[in-house]
Amino acid sequence: MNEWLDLAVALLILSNFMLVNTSRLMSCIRIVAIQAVILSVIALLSHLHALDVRLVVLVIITVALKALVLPQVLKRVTVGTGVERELSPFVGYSLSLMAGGGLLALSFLMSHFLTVPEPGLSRFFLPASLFTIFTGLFIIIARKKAVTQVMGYMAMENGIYAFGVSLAIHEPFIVEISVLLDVFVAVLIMGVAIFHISHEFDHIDTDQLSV
Amino acid sequence: MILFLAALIVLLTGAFVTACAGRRLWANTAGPLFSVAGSVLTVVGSLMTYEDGPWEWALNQGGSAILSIHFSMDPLSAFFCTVTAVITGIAAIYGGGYLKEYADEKNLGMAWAFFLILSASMLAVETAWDGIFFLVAWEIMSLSSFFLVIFESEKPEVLKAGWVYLVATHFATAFLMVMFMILGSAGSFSFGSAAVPPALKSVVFILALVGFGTKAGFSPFHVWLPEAHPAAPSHVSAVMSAVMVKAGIYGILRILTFTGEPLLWWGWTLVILGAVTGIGGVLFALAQKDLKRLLAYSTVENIGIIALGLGLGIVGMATTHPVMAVLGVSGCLMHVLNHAVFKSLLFFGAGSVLHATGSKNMENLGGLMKRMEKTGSFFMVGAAAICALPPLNGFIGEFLIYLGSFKAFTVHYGTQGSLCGILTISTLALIGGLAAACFTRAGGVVFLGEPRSSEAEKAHESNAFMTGSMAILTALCLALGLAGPFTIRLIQPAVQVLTGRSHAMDTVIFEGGDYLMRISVAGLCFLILVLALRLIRNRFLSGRSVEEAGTWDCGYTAPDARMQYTASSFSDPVVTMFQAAVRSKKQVDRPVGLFPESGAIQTRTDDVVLTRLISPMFVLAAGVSDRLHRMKKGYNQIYILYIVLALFTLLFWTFYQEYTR
Amino acid sequence: MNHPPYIHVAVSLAAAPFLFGVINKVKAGFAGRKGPPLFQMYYDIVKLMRKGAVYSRTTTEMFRLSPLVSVAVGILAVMTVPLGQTESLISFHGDIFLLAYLFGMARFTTVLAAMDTGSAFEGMGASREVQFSMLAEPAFLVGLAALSLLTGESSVAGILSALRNGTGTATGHVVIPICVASLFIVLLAENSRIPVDDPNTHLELTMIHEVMVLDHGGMDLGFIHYGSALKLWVFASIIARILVPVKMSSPMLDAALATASLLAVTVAVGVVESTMARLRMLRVPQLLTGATILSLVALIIAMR
Amino acid sequence: MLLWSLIVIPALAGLFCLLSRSGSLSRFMLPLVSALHFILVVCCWMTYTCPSVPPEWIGLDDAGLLFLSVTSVTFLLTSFYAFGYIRREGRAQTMDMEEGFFFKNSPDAVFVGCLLFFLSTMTLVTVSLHLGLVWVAVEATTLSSTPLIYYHRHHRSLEATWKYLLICSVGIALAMLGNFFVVVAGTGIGEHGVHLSLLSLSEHADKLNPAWLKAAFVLCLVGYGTKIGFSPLHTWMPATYSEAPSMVAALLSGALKACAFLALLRIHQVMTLAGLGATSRSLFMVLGVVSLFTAAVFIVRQTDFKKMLAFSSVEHMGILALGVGVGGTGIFGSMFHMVNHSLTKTLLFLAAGNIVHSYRSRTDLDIRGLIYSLPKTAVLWIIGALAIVGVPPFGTFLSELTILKSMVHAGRFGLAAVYLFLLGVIFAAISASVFPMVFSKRTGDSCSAAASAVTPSEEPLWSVLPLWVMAAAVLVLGFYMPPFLSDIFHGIAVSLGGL
Repeated sequence: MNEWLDLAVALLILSNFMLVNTSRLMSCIRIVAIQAVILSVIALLSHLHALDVRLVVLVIITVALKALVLPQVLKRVTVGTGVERELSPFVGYSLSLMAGGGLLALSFLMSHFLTVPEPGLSRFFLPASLFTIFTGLFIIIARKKAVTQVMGYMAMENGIYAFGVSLAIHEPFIVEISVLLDVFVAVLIMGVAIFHISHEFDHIDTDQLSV
Repeated sequence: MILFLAALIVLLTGAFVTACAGRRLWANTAGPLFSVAGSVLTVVGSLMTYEDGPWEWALNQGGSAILSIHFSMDPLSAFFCTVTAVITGIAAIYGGGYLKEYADEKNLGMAWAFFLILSASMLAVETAWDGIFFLVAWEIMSLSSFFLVIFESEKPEVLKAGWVYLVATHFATAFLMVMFMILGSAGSFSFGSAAVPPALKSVVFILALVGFGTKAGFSPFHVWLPEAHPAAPSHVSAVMSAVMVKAGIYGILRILTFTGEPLLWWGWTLVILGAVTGIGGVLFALAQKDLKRLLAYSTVENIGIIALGLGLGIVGMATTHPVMAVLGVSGCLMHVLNHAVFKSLLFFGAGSVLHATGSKNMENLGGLMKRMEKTGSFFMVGAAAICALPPLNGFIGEFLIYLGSFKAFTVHYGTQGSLCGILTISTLALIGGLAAACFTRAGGVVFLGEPRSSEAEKAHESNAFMTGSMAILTALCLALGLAGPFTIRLIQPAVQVLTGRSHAMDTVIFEGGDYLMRISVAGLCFLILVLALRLIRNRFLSGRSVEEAGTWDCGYTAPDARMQYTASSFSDPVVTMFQAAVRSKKQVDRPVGLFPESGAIQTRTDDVVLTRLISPMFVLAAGVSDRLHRMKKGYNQIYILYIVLALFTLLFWTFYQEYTR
Repeated sequence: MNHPPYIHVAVSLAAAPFLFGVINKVKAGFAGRKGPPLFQMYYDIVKLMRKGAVYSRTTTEMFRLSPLVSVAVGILAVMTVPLGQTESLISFHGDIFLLAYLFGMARFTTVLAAMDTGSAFEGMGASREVQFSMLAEPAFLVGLAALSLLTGESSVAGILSALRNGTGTATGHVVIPICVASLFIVLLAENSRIPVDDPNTHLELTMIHEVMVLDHGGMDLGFIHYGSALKLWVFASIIARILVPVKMSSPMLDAALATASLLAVTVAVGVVESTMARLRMLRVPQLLTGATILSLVALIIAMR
Repeated sequence: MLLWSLIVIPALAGLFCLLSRSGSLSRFMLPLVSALHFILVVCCWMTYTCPSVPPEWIGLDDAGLLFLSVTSVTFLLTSFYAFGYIRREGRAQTMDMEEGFFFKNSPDAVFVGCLLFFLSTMTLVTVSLHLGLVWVAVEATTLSSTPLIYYHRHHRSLEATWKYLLICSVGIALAMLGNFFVVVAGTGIGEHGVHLSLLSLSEHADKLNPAWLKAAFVLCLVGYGTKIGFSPLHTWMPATYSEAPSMVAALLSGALKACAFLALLRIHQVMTLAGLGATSRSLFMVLGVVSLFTAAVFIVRQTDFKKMLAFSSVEHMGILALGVGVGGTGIFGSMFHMVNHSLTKTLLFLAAGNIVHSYRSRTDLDIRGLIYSLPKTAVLWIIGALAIVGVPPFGTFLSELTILKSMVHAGRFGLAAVYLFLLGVIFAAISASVFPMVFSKRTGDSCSAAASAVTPSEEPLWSVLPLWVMAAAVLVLGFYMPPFLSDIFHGIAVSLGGL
């Protein structure tokens, strides 16, 4: 079982590198959606010994939202704004890859300080989820388009969600609901905002939004 | 006690009433009335404290409140309250006349409200018996005076001056805050339980020196004084210069009662500070062209003299030389009183001149004695008093300080006292000479000779309120000068608060009273002699020809007002001597060619501390700040990067601490 | 047996103008002239007292006040300084300051009176006067402080009688000469003598005191002359008493010695005036500062 | 029951407004609901006893009650102002003051609805005793306030909205992660680990894993700190505050920041109970000093006075953090300061609203002679400015002094010196900008032609009365602290291990 888990974690890490390396917005959306699926798999695999209905339902909802609904919303936004690529990001793609490597190292370093009390987990899980969070933050920082930033935000939420659903699942359900709800609402509102921005500015480069 | 509290209530009620009155005309009558009523009550109340002994009164002590309104009046407070009340009362009368012409354009009700609040807060500062209450009263005092300073706020320079004042006083208060927090280490801020940890004794002293010294105007913290005092309306300048800066002196004295036995170097610090302040103040006064600015610098000078006296007293205390201690502190307090009287007189005079001619620039004035005889005469008396000339009051305080320094030359108290005495004597003598130069210049250029401008020519005497209040002060100058033996007994209890009561002290006070009595006799003799000589001359001249003619002036046929010595040329030799310190700027347009059209020379003396030290610092800070402003580009990406960096830094810091522990 | 102090005061008041005669005689002697009579000043004053008055239209009461103040100050000053073995009329600890500041008062009114005329010359004189007196005052006070430290007294009479009784003679032989030198310079400056000022010239650009009283005439000028005479008398008698503190066996001898020493000081003034040139105006501050330094040195030596 | 109605009533009213789409009806809803909310809060005070065993999810403790009251009072006073404001500005086409284009405002119903939701979510923050719920509530405040910022529909305000949304979302996500870390820290304790309720956390505080808990605290500090506006996390504030309508800025600054601070205090409380108080306090101090420094730097020569107010908020949040960080009486001072700051800053923003309305400018150089044109606002503006820089006789002085006292008594003289110095710089900068605004006379060259063309309008009662109430409150707090307040400050200080 552990091999599968490790594999899923490795896939998660790889998906992050792909996210960092992709300029096409559609691909980004797809990667974020795939990440959500991988996360759900990890969550299920790590709690396989004590699977309960609540977790399963949660995972199903997650997949539905994160992998289907939200990407659809973002796709529509992207199409509506008419932007396909992130052409001149703040940090170039090869440099982004290197930075991704650095972030991965940082994640491992950090997880060195924190011992995971959950026994069933892959030992790579903590760094992987931290790495996902960092990648999300990195994308927000390194990209210019508002849509890309929203995707970065989603990747970050993915990481947090991964962490939560695997390590904090024994909390009453409010936590999961909140994750889903808030991600949902936040992304929705951001989407609406992006529509307005594109309407006002004819482009969605946020670096033009300077005071 | 009742009277004092009643006075505060009267003043605050007055503030409320006049604030409500706003622009209505009667505000300008109500203000002075309330102020005078408050002053009378305070004076009577304070003098009764001398009789009945100290009292204490607290409104909400020990409750849940942070601020406990807690008054106490001992002789030291009573002394300062008396001075404050007398001067504010007289200033209010003057102000009633002075503000009349502003009635159309200004909200006089608010001006009076702030004046009354200022009076009340000064009294509160001088009687506060709780650290936090003291600070609150202190800041209200600063704030209300700030609003008075910016009375003519439509002038940019007035607003600037007000700002300099506000900032200076705020930074000073920061020191006081820390000081009172240390005093309150025991838990309660009540002065009754104020205890200074021995290790922090000197820290407290330094904090007090900076904090209170800024208000008092010790160099180099005096920078606000020559800005704010000229900007304010003259009755306010008088109150600020004459009594508000003394609140700083009061503060230092009060703190000294908590710190226990003072250390020798405190005294030295005060003496040296006093010397620097005194000489610096008078030098800059000498170089000014603006009459009120001159007076403001002269306040700095007199604060220097007060500090000299106090420093002498502390050296006396620290070397257990009771005579020196008592004389030094008495001189300090005596000069506090005297300076309050003559400085307000001088500011009133300057105010009347401003009122009559619209100018404070001495180079535009002259010949006012003929046009404003009363103001001129009163100003001359004030000028003589501030030069410490007998038989006027200025002499008394300086005499006590001189005497203290001479008494320091007693061999068995060691060389420290003697050195201190030498420094004090030389400084005081130099200050005396410079002050004489400064005030003959002020009086002579402004009031004597021929008018230097058409405004000065058209000047007119001020109204009765203004001249009346000046007359009262002039009379006080003379009375205090002759009543030395009486006043030294009056301040004796206040001195005892600091020096403690001892046999030596009684002797000193007794002897001092005796000397002062002789001075009074000599002063009376002097007056009688002058009067007698005058009678003789009149008698002789009565039968002879008394003619009027032009000034002879070595036979000049057509003397002109422009040929007179100007203020700048009068002070030029002295200023040039001290150029290294004063840094007066001269701008000379020399006449060129064979038949030159015209030439000009202008001098200008800015405050050295302000222009050389503080302004550059502010410019530097603004530059750094501007550069940092540019860091803010407005990219969301960068902002989020800040967040991430902050996160990592804090995480790293937290765990690094863990690691190293 | 002492005679009462008011006799001394009366003598001083009467004899003061005589000193000017002495100085002028000495100067004339040096120049090989006969010189004015010893009592010339008396004649001058009497003559002036008989005249009417002319006042400038520019002037005010201030102008009229200043001569009176000079005389009043002179009289009071005479009262504080003893002659011979007598007590002075006004004597208490710290009367030195009263003395110094009374002269200050006189100077104050004189300067203001000069400015009252609105004349450029008199303004210039006033300006110089305040500058030099500012420098002379520390020299005077510190010099007296040195003596006070030496004797442990702080009144003029007290210091002088202590010197006479031989108190503090340990360093006296060093301190007293230095003090006298310093005070002598102060005397020259305060009484507008050469090398600080020249009482005789009427070249406006070089004068100090004389130029300030240019516009005074008649009785006022008489008062001013008399006031200056009293001032010179006071300074000279202080220096004389410091120089010759010897106590003789009889009061008569004592008075004679005092008078002799007083005359000696006066003659010294005359000698200085005859043998020195007036200093350049820019040099005067140096001289006066030098006097202050002398006083300080005396004070520091007296501390040991 | 009372608490639920506090949350539900505004929410329902907000929903009603959104559905009704009626501008006038919504307008009247606003003061009505806020007054009702205030009355209910007063009822809470009446019935309040500090719970010995706090409820799991929703309940009131000392801190909650205090912050709830602050929120309610601020909102009540602002709502009266907003009532007049909306009626005046409404749907009219307005010319932009900087670039001169025309724009419209949000529909009244939407605006009021969001305001009421905002109230409801803030109430939820204050009454939650569960870290997860607190988090949800804080996130909800972000979401409900976003449309408020976008009231003026033009590109700059949109930009500010986007900035607010993005930065706060990132922050809040970090706070979420922090919450998960707390859960992980409690894993393995008892049967099911520790729940996120304060009750459960405080029961097992000593067994929590310190490393995870510390990391959790840092995450929450950064997360909620973004919302509170600690520097360098404050970056959304200047733009947002200057573009949002003044009353929204007032609410964000006066109420929302306090709420977010409460969220942080909850976790600090857990840290204290877990014996890690020293760590969290030192972190508070670091952020406090940095915030003060940043504020000082950016307030100096700030020409936009609404941005100046924004940075002043950064400063005051720094002061709060310092107070909590130093501990002891500092916590007492911090709470006191929070109350003072909320009142004062709301006052200032509302006064700034009046000024902006009359002068159509936010640049202080354009605004001269307020005392002649808007005398009432001018006086309030001065009072507010004096109070915000901590001058007696206002409450801020006493609270800042209390914090100073705690520093001195803790022997942190260096910190005290830095604190006083930076406060002094800020004082100098704010006074340099405020007094010329009020007192200078207009001269032709110092202000743009557009600004001098505007004739200042009269000041209706609604635009000054709420401000007078706040001014009076701050003034009274400078002289007298009601015992109930000091008791509650004391209670909070005790619960945070201060006294």
